[in-house]
Amino acid sequence: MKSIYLLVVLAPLLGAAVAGLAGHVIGRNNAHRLTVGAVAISALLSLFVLYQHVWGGVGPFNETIYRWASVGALNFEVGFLVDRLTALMMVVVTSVSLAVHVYTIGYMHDDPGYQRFFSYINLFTFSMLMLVMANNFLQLFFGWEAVGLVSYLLIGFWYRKETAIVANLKAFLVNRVGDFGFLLGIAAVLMYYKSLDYAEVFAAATAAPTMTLSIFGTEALVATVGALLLFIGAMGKSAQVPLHVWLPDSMEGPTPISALIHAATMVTAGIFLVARMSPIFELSETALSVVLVLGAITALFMGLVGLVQTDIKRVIAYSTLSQLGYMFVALGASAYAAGVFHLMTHAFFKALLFLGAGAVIIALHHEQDMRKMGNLRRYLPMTHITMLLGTLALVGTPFFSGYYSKDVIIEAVHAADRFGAQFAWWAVLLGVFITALYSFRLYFLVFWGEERLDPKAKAHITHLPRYVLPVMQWPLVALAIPSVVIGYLTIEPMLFGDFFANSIVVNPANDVLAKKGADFHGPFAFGLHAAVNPAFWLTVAGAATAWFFYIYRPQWLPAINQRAAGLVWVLKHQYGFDALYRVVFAGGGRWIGQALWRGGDQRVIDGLIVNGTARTIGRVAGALRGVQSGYLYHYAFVMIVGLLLLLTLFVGSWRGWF
Amino acid sequence: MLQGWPLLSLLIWLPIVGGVGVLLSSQNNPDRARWLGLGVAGLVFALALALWGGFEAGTAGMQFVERTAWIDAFGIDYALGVDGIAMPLVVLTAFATLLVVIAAWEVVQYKPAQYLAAFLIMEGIMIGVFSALDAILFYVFFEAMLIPMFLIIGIWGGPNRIYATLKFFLYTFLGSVMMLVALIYLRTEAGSFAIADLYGLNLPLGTQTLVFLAFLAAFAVKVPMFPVHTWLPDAHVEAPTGGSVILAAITLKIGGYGFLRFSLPITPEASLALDWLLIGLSLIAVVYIGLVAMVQADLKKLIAYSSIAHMGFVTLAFFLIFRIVAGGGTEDSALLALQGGMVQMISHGFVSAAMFLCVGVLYDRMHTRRIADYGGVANRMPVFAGFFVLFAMANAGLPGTSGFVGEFMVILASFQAGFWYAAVAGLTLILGAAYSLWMIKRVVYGPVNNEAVEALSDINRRELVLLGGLAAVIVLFGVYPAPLLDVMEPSLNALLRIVLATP
Amino acid sequence: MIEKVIFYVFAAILLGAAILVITARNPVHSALSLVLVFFTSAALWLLAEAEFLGIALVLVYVGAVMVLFLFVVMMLDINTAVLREGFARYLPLGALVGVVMVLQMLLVLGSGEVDLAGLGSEAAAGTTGNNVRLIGSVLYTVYVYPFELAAMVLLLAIIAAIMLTHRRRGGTKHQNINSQVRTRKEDRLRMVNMPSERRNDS
Amino acid sequence: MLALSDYLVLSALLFSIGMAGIFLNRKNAIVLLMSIELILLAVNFNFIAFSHFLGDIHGQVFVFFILTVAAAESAIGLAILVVLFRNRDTINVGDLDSMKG
Repeated sequence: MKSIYLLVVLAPLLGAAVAGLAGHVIGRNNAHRLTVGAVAISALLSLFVLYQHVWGGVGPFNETIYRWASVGALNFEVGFLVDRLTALMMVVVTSVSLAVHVYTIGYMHDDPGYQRFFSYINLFTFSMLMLVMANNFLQLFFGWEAVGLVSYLLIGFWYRKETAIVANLKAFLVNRVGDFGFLLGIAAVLMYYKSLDYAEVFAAATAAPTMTLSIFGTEALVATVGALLLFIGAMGKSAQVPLHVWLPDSMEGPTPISALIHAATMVTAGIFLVARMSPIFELSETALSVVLVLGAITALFMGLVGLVQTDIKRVIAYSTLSQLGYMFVALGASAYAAGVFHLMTHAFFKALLFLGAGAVIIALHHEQDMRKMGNLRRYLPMTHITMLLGTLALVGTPFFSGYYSKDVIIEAVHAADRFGAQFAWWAVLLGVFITALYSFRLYFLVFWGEERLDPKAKAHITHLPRYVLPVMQWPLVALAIPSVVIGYLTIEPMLFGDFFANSIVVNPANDVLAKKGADFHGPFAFGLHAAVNPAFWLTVAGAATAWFFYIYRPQWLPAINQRAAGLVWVLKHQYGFDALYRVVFAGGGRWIGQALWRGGDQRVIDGLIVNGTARTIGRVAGALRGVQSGYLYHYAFVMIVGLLLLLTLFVGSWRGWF
Repeated sequence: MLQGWPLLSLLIWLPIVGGVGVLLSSQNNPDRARWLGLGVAGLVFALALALWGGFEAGTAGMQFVERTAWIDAFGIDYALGVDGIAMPLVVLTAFATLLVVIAAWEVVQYKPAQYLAAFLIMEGIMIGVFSALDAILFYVFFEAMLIPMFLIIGIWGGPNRIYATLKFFLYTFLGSVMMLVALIYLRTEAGSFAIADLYGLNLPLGTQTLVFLAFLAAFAVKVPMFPVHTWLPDAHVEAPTGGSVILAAITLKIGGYGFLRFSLPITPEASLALDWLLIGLSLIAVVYIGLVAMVQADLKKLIAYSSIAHMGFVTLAFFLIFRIVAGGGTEDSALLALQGGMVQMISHGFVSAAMFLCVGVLYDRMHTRRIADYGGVANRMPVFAGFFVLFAMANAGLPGTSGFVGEFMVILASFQAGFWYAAVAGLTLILGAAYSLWMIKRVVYGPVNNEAVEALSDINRRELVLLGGLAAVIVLFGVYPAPLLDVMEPSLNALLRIVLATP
Repeated sequence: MIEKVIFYVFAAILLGAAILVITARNPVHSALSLVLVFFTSAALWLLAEAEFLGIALVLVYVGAVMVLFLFVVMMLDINTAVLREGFARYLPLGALVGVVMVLQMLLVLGSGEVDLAGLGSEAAAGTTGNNVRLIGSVLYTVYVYPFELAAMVLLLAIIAAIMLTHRRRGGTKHQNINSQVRTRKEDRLRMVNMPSERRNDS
Repeated sequence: MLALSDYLVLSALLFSIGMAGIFLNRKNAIVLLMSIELILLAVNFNFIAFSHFLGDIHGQVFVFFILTVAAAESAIGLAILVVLFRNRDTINVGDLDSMKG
């Protein structure tokens, strides 16, 4: 099995290296054939691995590949830990990546940086796989930052666009703030659990659950401090509330990477981290409460912002933020399996929505503003159907995968009795209404209603280059299928079976899913159960409101906007986070830097001390020059006075005065 | 197997004689000077690799030891030897000088023979500094090193090079004179100038503090540590590309090496007593200089300040070991700190050399170092942009590059000493990324800023070899640093025994 | 008793001449009064039975130094008017220094540590008798090196004085042996190859 | 009879006259040299007086040396004066300040 794992990881790396370094040599077609082939190999092997792990009875694989470095007894390795959780993540990552690779052939068709783009998304797949398959904190951190690097390169792919290079700098720095906490978490783990290897760390953690450390003057659980620090890293990478500002801006990058990185895979790294670190998180109530509350806040408030966005990609970006909030709520409620399950389903339908949006954008010749769209179902039938399916899955219509994963989370939170669970339940419940509202708002604005197309866009959409669309349509279909059925098929084994038995540890006290499992009678029954489930009715209400305002009575919209101007303004400015960070941190940092440089280095150290001494020496020397007057009698006089002083000194000491 | 050879003397005197040879033989024939210079630098690098090859990783003691009487009257002898700490730095010196000789091929038109000779002689002297086992021999090389650098900056430097080079010389010289006083005092205590005899003197704390402060004066200026760092940006701005590379890659390391070789083992109690001062200054260096680096408008000044911040990490690592052991950390984590410091020094040698070469490439084409004059370089120089982004990332400490290894280890170890040490040190992750990538955004990315950028041509084969070689080394050490660490471990362990044994 | 009278007479003359030296308007007068000072002090020295030194003083100083002084004064036509002003400006300061000096001396002498009286008024035994032999016996035994040194000092003074003031008269031809020795063949000889003329009758 | 104190008082007065000489006419170099001669003479007086009253001949030997040195000194002083006069054609100390710092 080890060679398979190595091949899964190294194929994309090789593809990236060849496409990146020898891109121009092998030409565009070879480049995309090579890279797509590489990811295809990884995807197939991942499926094989998943098959082996679930049905083939293969146990978890935990071996080191090579010794990175060793210091005394501490050794840092690069190794793989492949169990069911990893296998699932491998399949999700590689399959979405494959869909995006195929889709990019069409999307980036006439882009000069074609090979470079393929090499980057291959490199991304490699980094994500390294992150997911890591068996120790060092390699996890390597994958963590490598993914951040590739997202930086991809957001800034069109580096001529000023907004893109601002966005990618912001993305990298905010991720780095998260990594700052993450690294401190790793340092804490190393110090108190004496190792970086997962197995040893988890063993040490469970062996000493009540170990405490003194920090900020108070005694705190090691597990809590470690978990919270690691969670800061997760917040940075998965864009939770305080560190979420970079995700909406990352829409500056090409749409495929928005789908791949900023919807399906990279942003889910945080959830994967918390799920993987479940043994540590389970030990500290406070950490789980923090995760729960922050997730709920993100889910609710970011969804709201999605209501007022006019750029199609930003709406979906805020929807991603909100769904990520859902996943963290699940994790916070100790329903790790539900979180990962939602991660999987979300990866498919969110990627589908993004790729659909990309198709619309390409069709309208790079038009992203929804106000200039409408009634596109006539021109893009295939995209329309697939995006409809994606929207239905997202809002949680029964029997679609979204319904299964989201509703389980809502009920899990409802059953959890942790601090903040009640608040989270309300937030998540309201979130369902808002999700339905903005999803269908997007759907109606883009595909229904009267046409608001520019003449140029209209001309472009009517006679599209025939080869572009098919290569983009197929991935949409490929993603639509799992968006619909995967929930139905896999809810039974994954949530209530023993799928995650060996990889996620939940202590029985707060195993919410076990309670839920009691009254779960198969996916079909759960689907029917929707009728009595409040979430379903909220979804219907949200859809109805959207239909009412955007199809039935669009003319009332300006009045509503006018009356709720205050709320709309707040939402439009994302509660002021962006401005706050820009002014306080960026501006403040620069201002302090300037002050320290001007004041500190130039005026104090250089001016006062270095050149200062030079000047004073010059002045003193100038003064002393006066003594050499050139007149003989002055010198004579000084000599005599000197003689006199010596004489008095001598006589004085002789007479005992001194 | 090479133990028999006087390899170290060869490594010292071959470049010096070679330098003089270049000086004499080809003053009016630049090509001959360049090829001869390249030959000597290449040969020395080969010998350095032989040194690495023949170096047994297992033992902590000095290897390739040579000892002959020099000035009998005062008991000073010409003693050379390298251990795990010094050997990598010697190889780094040889490698950096080879880079500089290649980098100066077409670029230096004004008196190339003297230029190359100065660097070769400086190379010999620097290798001498690292391999000297006798305190006075160390001091002689320590001072002699200033002269070639003084000339390099003074002659081939930028507009107000005189101010910069004078400041550099006086600053360093003032510091090192105090060291001479301390060395002579130690001679009276230990009876001989050999460094090994100076260890384990356990002088009373009072005198130890004085000796420590004297060494601190010399090495703090060299590192440079926070309050005495202002000479470095000026020196870098005015130095030619080659000068900057050597200044950043090697001269700063001598400060760190000095702390390891002299301050810690000879005055352990004083180091313990004053470690709060050193840690404070290092943390200030990391944060204060990080912020200052962010607002620089001159490319070289920005990289110079980033070097100070990185070296702040090194001194932090070296002086945290007492608090790590006191803070409940094991001996291994103290070793982790020392290893982190050493790796940070060596990796900074590669990364800052690469960054300065990149700035040199830009400067040779655009003759300006102001960031505002650049913008959208990637459009015209894609290959160069790739390298520059890689080196900026290494400068910000991206895993997979050598920049990360040192920082990672130091932060892990400093957590053992206390949460706040690691927290403040960790800020470098954010600040490092901030100033490196903001500079990249303004220089490399964005639309083509002006017609000068429009006219840029991508890097030629020679520059490709340079940057490619450095990129390979940086990635290699980032992905697989084990060989470097294993070589240094025994010597650092022995040093730890000496330093921690006393309190 | 008679000695005291002689001593006071000579002392008075001595002090008067000394004052005249520094206050004389004309440098020649001050030079001559200095000669008088030397004569009176020689007399006093004889009184203190230091005959050799008294005579030496007269010979050395009056004979040589004062002649030199007069020679210099005569030769250089110094306008003494300029030299006089600024006389009074420094007087108070000078007086102050003088007073402090005298105070010091009185302090030392008056302190009783040095019992001047005890030193006695009698001529001690050691210096009576043939003064020259006494000086000679000590001079050439104990003080041989200083004596040689003194000779050296004098030689040096002579050479220095000559070197400083000696001027070579312009316009005279003289050999510079040094450069003559160092000339080389090339300086003097130049080989020129000229084509040999053809005899016009061939 | 003559007492040592008489000699000492005399030499003290002579010495202070010499000092005053230096002080008072600062401009005239020649008088300066003469004042120095006076001071040296006063010193010799002391030597002679002590040698005579203490019965120790060494004092007088010293006077002998002082004489030689004084002669040499005044010779060179005058030579300098002559050279000075020849170049600057003045010996007024006030004009000679070219060595000003």
